[in-house]
Amino acid sequence: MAVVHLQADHRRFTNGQNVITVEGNTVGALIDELEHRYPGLGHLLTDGASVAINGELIPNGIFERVEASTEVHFIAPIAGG
Amino acid sequence: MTVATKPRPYKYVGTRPVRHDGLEKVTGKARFAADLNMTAQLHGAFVRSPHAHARIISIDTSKAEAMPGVKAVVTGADFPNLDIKHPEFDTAVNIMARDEALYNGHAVAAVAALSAKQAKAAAAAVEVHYEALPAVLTIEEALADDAPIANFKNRTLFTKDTEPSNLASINQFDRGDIAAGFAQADIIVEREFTTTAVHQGYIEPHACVADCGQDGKVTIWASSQGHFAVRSKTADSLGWSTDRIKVIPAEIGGGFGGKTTIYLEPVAALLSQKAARPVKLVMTREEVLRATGPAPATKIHAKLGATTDGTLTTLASTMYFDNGSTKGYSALTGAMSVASYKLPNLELHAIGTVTNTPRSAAYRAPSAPQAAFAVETLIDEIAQHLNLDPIELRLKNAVVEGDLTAMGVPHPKIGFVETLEAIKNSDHYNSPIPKGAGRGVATGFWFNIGEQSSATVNLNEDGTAAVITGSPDIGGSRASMALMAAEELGLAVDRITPIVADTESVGFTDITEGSRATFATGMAVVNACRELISELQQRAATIRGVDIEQVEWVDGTAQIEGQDPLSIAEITALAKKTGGPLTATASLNAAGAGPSFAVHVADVAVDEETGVAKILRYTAAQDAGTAIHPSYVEGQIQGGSVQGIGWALNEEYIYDSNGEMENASFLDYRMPVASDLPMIDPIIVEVPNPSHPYGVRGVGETGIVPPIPTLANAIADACGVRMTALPMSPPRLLAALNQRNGN
Amino acid sequence: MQRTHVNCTVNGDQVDFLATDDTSLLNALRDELGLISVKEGCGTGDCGACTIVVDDKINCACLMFAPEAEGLTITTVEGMALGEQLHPLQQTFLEGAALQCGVCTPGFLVAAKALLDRNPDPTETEIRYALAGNLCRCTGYDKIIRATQEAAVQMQTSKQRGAST
Amino acid sequence: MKYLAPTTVDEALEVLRGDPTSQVFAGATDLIPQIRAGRPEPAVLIDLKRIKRLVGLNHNNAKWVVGAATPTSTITANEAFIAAFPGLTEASGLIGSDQIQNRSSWGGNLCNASPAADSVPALIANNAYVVVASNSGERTVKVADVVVAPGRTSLRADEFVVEFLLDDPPPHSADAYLRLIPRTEMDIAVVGAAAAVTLQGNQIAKARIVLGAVAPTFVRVHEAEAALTGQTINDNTLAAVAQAARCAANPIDDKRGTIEYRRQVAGVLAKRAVILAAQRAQGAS
Repeated sequence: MAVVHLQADHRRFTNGQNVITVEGNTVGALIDELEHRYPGLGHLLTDGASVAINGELIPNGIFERVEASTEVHFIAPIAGG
Repeated sequence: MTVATKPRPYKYVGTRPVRHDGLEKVTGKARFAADLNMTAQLHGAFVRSPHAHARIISIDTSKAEAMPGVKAVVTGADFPNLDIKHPEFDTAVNIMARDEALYNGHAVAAVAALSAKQAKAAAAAVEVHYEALPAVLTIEEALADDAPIANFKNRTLFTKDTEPSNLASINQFDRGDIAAGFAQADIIVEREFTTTAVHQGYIEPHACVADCGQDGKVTIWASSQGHFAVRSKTADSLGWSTDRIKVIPAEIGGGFGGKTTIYLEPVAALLSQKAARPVKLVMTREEVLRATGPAPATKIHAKLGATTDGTLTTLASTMYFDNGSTKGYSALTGAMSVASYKLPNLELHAIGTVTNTPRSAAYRAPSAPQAAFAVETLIDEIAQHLNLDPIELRLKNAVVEGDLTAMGVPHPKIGFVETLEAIKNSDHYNSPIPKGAGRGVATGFWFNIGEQSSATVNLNEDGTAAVITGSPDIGGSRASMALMAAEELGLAVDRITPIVADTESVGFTDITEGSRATFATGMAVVNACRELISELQQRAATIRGVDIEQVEWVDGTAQIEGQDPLSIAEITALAKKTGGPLTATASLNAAGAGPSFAVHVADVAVDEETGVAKILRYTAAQDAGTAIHPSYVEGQIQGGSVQGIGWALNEEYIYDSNGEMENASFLDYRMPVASDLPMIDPIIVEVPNPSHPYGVRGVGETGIVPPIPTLANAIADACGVRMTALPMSPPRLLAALNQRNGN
Repeated sequence: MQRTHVNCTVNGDQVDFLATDDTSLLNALRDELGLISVKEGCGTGDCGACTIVVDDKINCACLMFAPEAEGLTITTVEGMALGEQLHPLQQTFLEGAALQCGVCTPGFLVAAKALLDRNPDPTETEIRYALAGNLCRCTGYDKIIRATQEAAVQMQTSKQRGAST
Repeated sequence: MKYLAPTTVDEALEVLRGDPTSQVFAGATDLIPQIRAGRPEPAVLIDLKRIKRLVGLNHNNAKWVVGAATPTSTITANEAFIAAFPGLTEASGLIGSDQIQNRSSWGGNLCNASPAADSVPALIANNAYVVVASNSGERTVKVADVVVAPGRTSLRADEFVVEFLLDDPPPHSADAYLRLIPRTEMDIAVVGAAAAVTLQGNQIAKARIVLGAVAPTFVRVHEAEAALTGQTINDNTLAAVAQAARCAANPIDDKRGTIEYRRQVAGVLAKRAVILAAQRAQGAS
């Protein structure tokens, strides 16, 4: 269980909701659950997003453990030059 | 000048030793990719599309193959067709066109011959039958209702669309309520900004040598920002397994993001395989400009509201970034880079377009300078209207730890306020503005990234050390690695040799990009050193016959109470008898990259009769976290500033109506020369990044973000015209002055 | 293809090579004599990365045909140090961090030396104009200008010291 | 391609006679980039720099004879020349970087026939002539009559420029050359303006004003000269000069500048060049 923050881009999948409480013990499980509830969203979160947990960008997010109070942000990928 | 939040506790970190690779570079011995030659080497040349958009009906290579000295010819047919969803699909297509040429200059075939001249002649003899297709060259043309499709393989990112379109990506970021925010504002400014494509302008053209053996394995010598990425992208483009490719990093002659992708290596590998001889490919400057990644052209509409006390309430912006021939993230990162102010209400639309121009590539803080041009100009106008000091206005709204970025994540510990104050307190900002000139201020921000890095530290028998990483050194990072290792081990920096190793001699390491090398690879070096120190303590315990708990590591020596300390050299001398060689390796996927903020101030004089803007004085402050080697931190700040100055004043891509670049030379693609500039005074601000052992933030990118609005704001102050189109070249500036004068 | 036998003096050595007539001197120096410090950044004389000294004057090697070198005296950065003793400019470039990627460095050193040989005490503006034919994209020129100023001071000082002893 | 380096004018002419598609060159600073850009390669390259007569400056009997292949850096280092022709010195010194200056020559700058050549407006303003050699002998031509169109000269295929002739300027005379480029160096003129004036007291007795880069060839601005002659330098005459220069300009839009810009700046630079030349003439003997 965690509090997931989605970007505006993701909201077209979630009927406009941008903060969603989701079941799951890892970020990967959250994505699976979101895909189950909102088909198509999971793909976007896996391939086209970075993950921040409680405000810190986590490079390899999917195996990261989450708890009920964990704030998970899915944000756009960042690169550099 | 350095402004630190607290005194520096380090012995080596923060000093300015001569870089380890410097001697080779001042004596002319350093080997860049074009400097390497193999026995029996062939030279390659490309055939490039003369059309901005065309269907390739057929390619006849028979005449070329029959020409003297020609040993191999390749076309798109020799490369595998990747699935359209493959992450490197666009890279592969850009390297060699298949059925569709996407821009003037797109490679359609390549030749290898005994001499470069023979290769060039043979390339000219390759017969390509094109069917010219309608092309789109600008953002406006791409967006037009009846626009032709620029790239039939393009699908819009972040949508469910499956049909080809001229949109590369569509994103939106928002928070608060912009309608309410604007209603609350006492002053609203709104403008449209345009910028043209600009090139990274590295002085070394792309080059590589590939040598494919009879076993099908290829060794590639490449100048790149990341040789592991060269390996993976080459493997993907060719459909080869990774173990068939070894990439040896040559010295790299500048990259600035432009050498994070590849253009030559798979072609060289395939030519080498066909010819069974090493093949060298070197681009001409014209090819570099016509066929390698520029930074995107943009069109940005922005609207900013504030209350009379200078509180920014609302920003609404629609940003179009042109990706060139294939999709990319440019619009997204541009929009996300608007993150320096609290701004309770925000709505950003970020739209990438696809056109028949060269595929854009990353360029130092990719897409942030264009976005900053818009937002920092509007902030300046608000300060001007409200008669507020531009620094004070920014201080009032500056983000601090916990405030949200544009994408909604809270900022970690950052040094924006400290950087603003550094300029506010600077001699430059407190000096009178020279008569007849204007002064401009602007800020910039870049996220910085972590990613994967590896490092191995070997202690030699005599106690000297080799620090081996996989991060190509483009601005002095080897010296930084050695400094951090010196600090950890307590070993003089000149007893440490930093090495950039090939893809088979060090663990996987991501590209030197996103200001990450000193941060992430530095962290790997520190971790390896710390592991090595535990081992040294263990060896010292063995030598002295005590428990490891009794051994402390202090200032490069093992200290045991009541005994003489043991130096590293004394321990390594006995390595054979205490367990063998002393070496340690660390790999990581670094978290906790710290954003870096910059604030620039410039004094500019404008010749109102000719529209020539001259920079009289320039000062650039930036938060480095901790400056490991301050000289090279200053160098990054100064270099970024001048690239931004070039972008602001004179650099631009000029296409004719057929999409051919008209100014594909250093004569007409006008990068700044020494006489165009004053000294660039750097101020290093140090607000350490708590997520790095030495507080490093990464400094490579942010410096290019503020110059454009800094100069635009200075020009506005000097002569009252708001420049909203780049470059602010003499013809554009004079036209604006004429308009001001009512002519 | 016409080839010419070219005899010239390069970095103090009498050398000879065969060059196809339309080969640039840049290519001949690199390919025939192995002088890899002479870099091709543009091939059109606009970046100065191939700056060399030809009979006491700086030229872009890319703008010369190789046979033109017949009988001439050429110096590249490979010939700038005296044995192990770096030229003061090489030393101040190193110490002043006046290079980042280093690909333009040989051209800058050759051009800066030519300036100081002709004008031992140049102003900042004179240095900037003298080096305007050399592009650097990494440094913003600041540290290059400062390193050149510093070398000028050092060379003046050591000359005075030499004169007084 | 074949490279030849004759040591006399006659030898060079002989090669030219044998193959009129041969290309004479001095610095090759334009030729090599043009060949790289795809211009047809000449069969024979004739290097003129080994011909003694073509390299060097001579000042005798109030006349200057300057070899067509003399590096511009040699010209701009000659103290007597600088004193006599400060504007022509400026113009010659603007042709590229120091590296280019050691190769570029008046002969090359003129025969490349670009309307943006820096030295040519100043040469025309100083009423320079060239000596042209051919197999039928030598002839003297006004520099102003050499360039007939972009990339095209009035010289025949078997001719080449041997030397430039300039008279010492009359007393109370001076010249100036100004150009506009977006950078401070390493650019081709977007607009160039040369002025040579002779003063009589406070009045302009004679003026020559020539523009570069604003028309297919160099433009002598007779109206501006007329507006100055017999007048003092004042706001009215300067405004007339600027107006005449704007009208005389017939520029194109290209990657280096717009029509509007070139026209307007032609006026500005013509005016400034006149001011500078007059100031110098006041100080001149």
